[in-house]
Amino acid sequence: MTHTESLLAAEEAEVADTQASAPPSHIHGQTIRAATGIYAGLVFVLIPLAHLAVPESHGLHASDYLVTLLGKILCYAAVAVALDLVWGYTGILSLGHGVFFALGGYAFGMYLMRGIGLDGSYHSHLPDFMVFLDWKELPWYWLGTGHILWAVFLVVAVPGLLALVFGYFAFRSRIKGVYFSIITQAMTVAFMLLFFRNETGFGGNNGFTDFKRILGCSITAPGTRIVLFALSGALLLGTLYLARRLTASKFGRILTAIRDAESRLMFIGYNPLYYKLFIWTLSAVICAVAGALYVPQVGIINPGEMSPSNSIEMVVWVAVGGRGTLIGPVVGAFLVNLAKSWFTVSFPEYWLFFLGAVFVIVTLLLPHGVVGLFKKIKTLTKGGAS
Amino acid sequence: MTPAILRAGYARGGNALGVSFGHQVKEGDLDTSTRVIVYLEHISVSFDGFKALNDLSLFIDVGELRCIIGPNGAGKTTMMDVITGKSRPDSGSAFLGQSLDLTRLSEPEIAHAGVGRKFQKPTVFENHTVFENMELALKTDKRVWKTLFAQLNSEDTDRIAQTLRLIRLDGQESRPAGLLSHGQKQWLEIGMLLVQEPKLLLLDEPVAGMTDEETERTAELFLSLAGRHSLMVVEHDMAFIRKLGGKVTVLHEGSVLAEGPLDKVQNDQRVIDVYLGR
Amino acid sequence: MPKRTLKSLLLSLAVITVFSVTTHAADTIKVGILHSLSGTMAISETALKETALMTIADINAKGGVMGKKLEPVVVDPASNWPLFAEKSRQLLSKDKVAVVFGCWTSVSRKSVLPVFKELNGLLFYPVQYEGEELEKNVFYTGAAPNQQAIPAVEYLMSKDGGTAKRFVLLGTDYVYPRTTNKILRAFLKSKGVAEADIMEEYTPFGHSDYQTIIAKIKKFAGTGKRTCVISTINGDSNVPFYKELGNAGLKATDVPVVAFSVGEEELRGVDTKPLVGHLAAWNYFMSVKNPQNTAFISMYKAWAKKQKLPNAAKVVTNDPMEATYIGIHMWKQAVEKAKSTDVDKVIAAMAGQTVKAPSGFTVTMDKKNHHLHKPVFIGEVRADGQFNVVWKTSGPVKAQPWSPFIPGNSSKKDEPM
Amino acid sequence: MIKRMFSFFLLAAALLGTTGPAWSGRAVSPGIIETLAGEDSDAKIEAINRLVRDMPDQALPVLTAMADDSLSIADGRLVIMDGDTATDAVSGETLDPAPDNPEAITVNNRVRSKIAECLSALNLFSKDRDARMTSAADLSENPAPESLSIIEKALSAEKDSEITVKLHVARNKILLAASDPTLRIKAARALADNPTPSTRQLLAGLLLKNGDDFMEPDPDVQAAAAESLRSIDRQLAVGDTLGQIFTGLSLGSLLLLTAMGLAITYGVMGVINMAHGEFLMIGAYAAFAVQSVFRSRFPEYQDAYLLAALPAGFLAAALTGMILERTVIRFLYGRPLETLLATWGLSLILIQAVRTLFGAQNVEVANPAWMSGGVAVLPNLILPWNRIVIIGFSIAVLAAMWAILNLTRLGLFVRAVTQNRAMSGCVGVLTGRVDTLAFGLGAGIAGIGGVALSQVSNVGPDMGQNYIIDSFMVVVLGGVGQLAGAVWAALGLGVVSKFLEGWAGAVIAKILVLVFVIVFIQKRPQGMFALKGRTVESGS
Repeated sequence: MTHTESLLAAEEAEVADTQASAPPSHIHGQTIRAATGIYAGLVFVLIPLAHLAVPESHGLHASDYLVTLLGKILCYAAVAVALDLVWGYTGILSLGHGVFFALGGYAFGMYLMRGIGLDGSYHSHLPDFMVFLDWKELPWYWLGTGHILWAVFLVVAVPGLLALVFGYFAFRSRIKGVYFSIITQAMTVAFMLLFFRNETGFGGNNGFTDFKRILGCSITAPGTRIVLFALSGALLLGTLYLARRLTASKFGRILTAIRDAESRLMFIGYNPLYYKLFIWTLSAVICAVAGALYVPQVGIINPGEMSPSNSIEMVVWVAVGGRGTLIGPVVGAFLVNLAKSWFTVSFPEYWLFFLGAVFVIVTLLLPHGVVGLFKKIKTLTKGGAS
Repeated sequence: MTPAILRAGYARGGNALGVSFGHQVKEGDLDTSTRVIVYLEHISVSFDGFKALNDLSLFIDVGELRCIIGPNGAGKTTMMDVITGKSRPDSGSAFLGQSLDLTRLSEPEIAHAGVGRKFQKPTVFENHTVFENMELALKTDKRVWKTLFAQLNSEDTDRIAQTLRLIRLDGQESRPAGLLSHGQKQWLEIGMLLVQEPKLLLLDEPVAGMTDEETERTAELFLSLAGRHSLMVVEHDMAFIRKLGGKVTVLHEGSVLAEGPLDKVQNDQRVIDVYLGR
Repeated sequence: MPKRTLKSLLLSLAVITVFSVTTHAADTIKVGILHSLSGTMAISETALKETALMTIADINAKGGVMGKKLEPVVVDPASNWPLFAEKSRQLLSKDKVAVVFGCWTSVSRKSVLPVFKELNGLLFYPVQYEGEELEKNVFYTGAAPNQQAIPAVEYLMSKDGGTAKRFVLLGTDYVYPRTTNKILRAFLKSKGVAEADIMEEYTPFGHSDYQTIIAKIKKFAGTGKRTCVISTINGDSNVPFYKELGNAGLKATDVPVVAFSVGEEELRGVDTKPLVGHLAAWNYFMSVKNPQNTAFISMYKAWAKKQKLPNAAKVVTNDPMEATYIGIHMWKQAVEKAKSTDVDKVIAAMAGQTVKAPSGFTVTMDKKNHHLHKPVFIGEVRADGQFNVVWKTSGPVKAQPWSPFIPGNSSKKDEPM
Repeated sequence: MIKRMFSFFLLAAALLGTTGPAWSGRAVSPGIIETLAGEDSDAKIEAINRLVRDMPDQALPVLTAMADDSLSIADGRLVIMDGDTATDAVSGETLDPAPDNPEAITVNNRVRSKIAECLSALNLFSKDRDARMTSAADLSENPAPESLSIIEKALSAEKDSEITVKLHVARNKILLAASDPTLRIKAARALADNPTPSTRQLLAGLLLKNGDDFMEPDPDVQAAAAESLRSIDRQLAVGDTLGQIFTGLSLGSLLLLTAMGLAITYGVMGVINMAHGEFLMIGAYAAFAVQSVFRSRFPEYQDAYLLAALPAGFLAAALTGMILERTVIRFLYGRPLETLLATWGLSLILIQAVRTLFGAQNVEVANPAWMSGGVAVLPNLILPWNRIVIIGFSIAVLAAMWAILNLTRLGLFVRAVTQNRAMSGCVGVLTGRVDTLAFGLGAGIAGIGGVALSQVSNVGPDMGQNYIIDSFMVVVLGGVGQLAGAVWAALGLGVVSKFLEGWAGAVIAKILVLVFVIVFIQKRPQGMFALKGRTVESGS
C-alpha cells in the first residue's frame, strides 16, 4: 500500500465509526417549527409566569431552585451544542472547552465583583479577597470591568483570542485526533494552576462569590433570576439556530468533509486550517457566553470549573445525546445533568458508578447516542422506508 | 535549465516561512507561456534512507496526455505527491508553469492553481450525496468567508448536471456517495476532478477495477479532455495506455528509465528486463 | 390561536407540574447533611457525615428534639463547588430543612453562603478556617486563627517549643494558607522576627514531590539559628511531605513541623514512626483523657461497627468530628430553648449555649460573634499515630474572626452585620 | 543552644568524677520518679540531670526507653513497656504480673533533645564503637566551649580513626572562639575540610558585622576564616547541584515508572487508556494489602513485604487490565476517541469501587526498614534510600520491558499486531489473545509503578488522577511507539521541572512544564523520537 493510501486508510479507519447519520435534512421544517414553539412557550412564557405570578404554595409554582437548575442546564446545553459543532461535525475532540466556559465566567464575574461596591465584608471599593491580601489598587486587567459593555466585550474577546491563537498554531502544525485532545487537556490544567495562584488576582481557589447585583438590580430578586433564565434559553435557541444554518450550508458540508476525509478536501483546493479555526473560535465564544450567563445564576466561579474532569463531562453530554446531530447534545446535557442532580440526592455513593457506566454504555452500544437510538427505532418501526 | 525568470516568479509566489498564508493563487499566476505546464528537475525524495525518488527529471507540456508506467514502488505515487505538495522533495526543483514553485505552496494552493488529483483508491465524501460531492469540488473561491455565504447559481447546477450525465451518475444525485459501487466511485471522483476545471489532471490508476466497457468510455473521456487540459495517467493496463496513445514514461526505482511512444518503449531492452519481461 | 401553539402550551404546563410537586411530612424535623462523599474532599468529609448521622441517631434514641425525631437528609455535593450551592438551595427550598451541618473547605462555605443568606437558612461549619468572615446565618464551631495558628507559634517560640528564631511558612497555594500566613507574618513582625528569618513557600494543588522544598528548608535551617516549619499543606499532599521529611533525616528535634490540617484521620495514611515529635495544633485530640471523650470515642466505634464502615476497628475521632458533635448538640439545646425550629429564633437562642465537650472543657457559644470559646491543644505525633498533648491553654479561648493583625480589621464590630 | 551544651559539660564532668564502682542495685529515689512523670519539663530536665549524675549505668536504659516513649510508671516503679511484657527499668528483671495501669511518661521536643544529648555524653566513653561514633558525630555538630576538656580526654583515649576525625572537628569548632589568635587561625584553616552547613555557619558567624567591625577582631583570622568559607561554599555548592540533579532523576524515574505501562498500551498498541492512573492505584492498594497481610501473619518478615508486593501489584493490575480489555476495550480498537471516553468511564467506576471497598481515607503504606532514612553522600546531601531504590528499580523494569518487547515471542506478536492487525491475523497470530496479553502487560507494569509510588506518595482512591496527564505527556513527548523516547522524555521532564521549581517555585514550574509540552508538540507532533519511515509518515 503506497503511503498516500495508508494515510487515507487510517483516515478511513478513524472515521468508519463516526458514520453519523446524515445531517437531519430529512426532519422536515414542520416538526422543527413545532419544537421551537414548545420551547419558546416554556422558556419565555410559562416558567417565568409559574415563577413570578403563581404564589409559592400553589402546586404549579416553579421554585427558584428549579429555575436556577434549569437555567444552569440551558447554559450547559449551549456548551454541548458548541462542542458538538467542533467534535460531532468537524471531528476535533476538544477536552479543553472547560477553559473557555470558565474564562467567560471569570470575565463576567469581574463585573459582578465590582458590582458589590461597598457592601463587601470590608466595605472597600476593592473586592474582599484583594483587601485581605493587602492589595492597594486593582490590577491593570481589572480596569473598566465596572461597566457591563466592557465586561461583555471581555467575555467574548478573551476566550475568543485564546481559542484563535491556540487553534491557529495547533491546526497549522496539523495536529489531529488524540494528540489534539491531550494538548487541550494540558491547556486546562495549566490554566487551572494559574488561576489557583493568589497572585493572579482572581481570588485564588475561592474565586468569586457573594455577588450582589447586576445593572443595579439585586441578583437574588425573582425578576433578575427569570431574566437570566430567559437569556440562557435565548442563548441556547440562538446557538441551535446558528448551528442549523451553518451545518445545513456548504460550510457545514465542508466541516463534515474535514471529519471524514480531510486530505481529500485539501486536494480539491480547500485549506482546512481556516475552516477548523473558524468553527473552533466560534464554539469557544459560545462557551464563553454560556459561562458568563452560568455564573450569576450559580453564584460562584472558581478554578475548579477548569478541571479536566469538567471538560470531559461536557464531552459526555454530547456523546450521550448523539454527536453529529443538533438536538442530541441538548438532550444529552439535560439527561446527564438531571441524573446528576437526582443521583447525588437519592444515591450519593453510586453517582460515580452511574456516570462511569453511562460513559461505557454510550461508547460501546450507542455510538450515535440517544437521538441515534431514537432514529433507529423510528426507522425500524416505520418498516425502514425513511 | 531553470531560466532566471523562474527565480523571479519564485520570489513572488512564496515567502520566507515557505507557507503563504492562504493567499489564493489568482487566475493570471499560472504562466504557461513556454508551453510546459510541469517542470520536475533532479527531484529526490527519501524516507529514512529509502530513496523513493532518485534524481528524477520530467516535463509535461500543456494539453499533453502523458502515461506513466512502472513496477510497484517505482515512485509513481511519490512523484504525484511532490506535484500536489503532499511531500516535499529533499532536493531538486518542481514548478507549475513558469512561476509557481510546487515545493513552496501548500496542497490547497496547488489544487486551487489548477492541479486536480484522483487517488489510487477512490476517496469521496462518503456521508455526502453525489450532488454535494460535486458541489464541493466546483471551481469557486474556496476561502472561508466566501463559502459562508456561497449560493449555488443556476449555471453551477447546470455544469454539475452536465458532468453527472457525462459520468453516467445523473440519476444518483441524492444518494450518499458511500453507497456507490467501486466503479461508480471512480467515476464520481473523475467527475469531481472535471468540475474543478484543473489545468493538469493527475490520475492514479483511474480504471483499476472497472469493467471493459467502463475502461473504454474512460479512454474516450480522457482523449476528449487532452488539448484543453493536460493529463498525467498512471496505469498498469497496457491496453488502456495503447488506446490513449500519448507519450509514455517508464519509471524505475525513482528515476526515468525510458520515454517515448508506447511501441518504442515496449521494445526497449532495459524496460523489458525491469518491467515487462519478468 | 392556531391549533399547534395551543397544543404546545398544554404540554409545557404538564411538564411544570411534574417538577414542582413536593411532599410534606409533618412529624419529623428535617436536618440537612452537606458533605462531599466523592471527589478530592471525600477523604476528610465522609467521617463528618458519619459523625452527624451518629449524633442524630443518638439524639433520636434519647427522644429526639421537642418530641420530634430528627430526619437526616444526606446529599453529596461531590467536591464540586457550584454543586454545593445547588444542593444547599435544594435542602433549604425543596426539602425545607431546619438546619444544615456541612462544608469543609473555605470555598465550599463561600459558595453556599449567598444561598443561606438569601433563603435565611442556618449552617454549622465544623472546620478550622482563615477567619475574616462573620455571618448571621452561620455558626462556626471550628477554630479561628487566634485559636490555632497563633498559640502554635507562641508555643514554638517558648522554651518548651524550642525557642524557634527562624520560621518557614509552607502551605498549599490556597486561600486558607495564604490568609493564615499573612496573619502569622504580621504576628511574627510584632514579636520582632526579621523579614530575613521568614521564608514563605507554596506548592500547587495535588503536589506530591517535596524534594526541592525539603532541600530549601534544610538550607534555610542550616544557618544555625533554631528553625521551625509552620505547615498549612492540605489534604493528600501531607503524606508525601511527611514521607520525604522522614527520609531526608530532618528530625523533629532539629526542625519541628507544626501542622494545622493534619489530624488523627490524616495520620492513618502515613507511617508515623519517623514523624515522632512533629506537632499539630487543634482544639481536640483523640488521646485527651476525660469521661466525655471516652464516651464519644466508644459511641463512634460502635457506630462504625454497626454501619460496617471500611476498617471500622481502626476508626479515629478528630477535631472537626468533635466540632460537628458539639454543633448538633448546641443546635438541639437552642431549639429546645426557643421552642421552635424557626431560624431567627434559634439564632437568638444559640447565644451563650454551653456543651461539655469531649475535649474535656465546657465550650460556650459566644454571645455575639457566632464562634465558640474553645481550648487550644498542641500535640506531638506519637509512634502509634496518636498525639500526646504537650501544651494546652488553661481554659477556653475567645475566637477573634477579625484578626487584629490584618489592617482595616480594627474598625470591625465583633458581631454579624 | 549554648546553655544546653553547658549542662552537657556539667554532667560529663560528673561522669569523670565518679569512675568508681557502678552503683547498681540502688533504687531510683522516688522524688526523681514523680518529677519524671510530671508535666513541667524544666523539672523533668533537672530530674534527668540528677539521675545521670547519681547513677550513670541505670540512666542509660531508662533514658533510651524514655526517648522512644516506652517508659512508664506502675505502682511506684519505672517500668519499660514493650507490647505486653514489662521490665523493671532499673534492675532489668521482667515483672511476671505485668502491672495493670502503667502511666506512660510523655516527652516533648525539648526534653527529647535533652535526653539525646545525655545519651551521647554517656556513650562517649562506652565500649560499643557505634555508640561512641554517634555521640562524637552529635558533638561535632555543635560543641559547647566548656566541653573542650572532655573532648581532649576522649581524643587521647580514642583509637578509632573515624571517631577521632569527628572529635577533632568538635575541638576546632571550640578553638574558633579561643582567646589566642594563632589557635583560631589553625582551627579556621583545619575546618576547611569539614564542609558541613553547621561549620559554614560558625565561620560565617565570625565574619558577621555588628556595627562596622567584624565579630572576629584579628585580621589574619578573618582572612583564614574567609578563605575556609570560600572553599566550604564551593564544596557545598557541589552538594547542592548534585542534590538537585538527584531530585530531578528521582522524579524522572518515578515519571518513567508511571508512564511505562502507558508506553505499551498507548505507545505500542495505540489504546488511549484514561484509566491508566487507576492501574497505578490498584498496584498501590495491592502493596497495602500485602503489607497488612505481612503485618498480621508474619510480622518478623515485615521488611520483606515489598518484595511480595511487586508481583502482587503486577498481577492485580494486569488481571484488572485484561478483564477490562476483554469486556470493553476489545470492541474499540481503531476508534481512539471512543476508547478515551470509555476508559474515562472505567476509571470513575474503579475509583468509586475502591472508595467503597477500602474507604475514602488514605491507607498507610510504610517504607520497609531497608528503604527508610537516607545515606549522607556529602555532608549537606542526604539521599533518601527509598528514592535510590526506586531509581534502580525503574532501570530494572525498563530493561525487563525492553527484553519482553524485543526478545520474546510475545513481544514480537505485540509489535506485529499493533503495526498491522489484519496481516498478523492472516499469518495465524491470535490477535485477540495477543491484545489482551499486551494490555495486561501494560496494566501490570503500571501496577508495579503503583507499588513504587506507594513508597513515596499517598495511597488513596483518586491518587491516579494527578499522574494520568503527566504519563500522557511523557509518552507523547517521547514519541509514540518508542521506548527510548519515553525514557528521555521522563528523565528530561523530571530534571527540568525540578530545576524550574528550584528557580521559580513549584506552582510556576508545573505551569511552565505544561506550556513547554504544548509548544513542543506543535513543533514536532510525532514527539522526540519519531518513528521514521512511510507507515508513520502517513498515519499521523
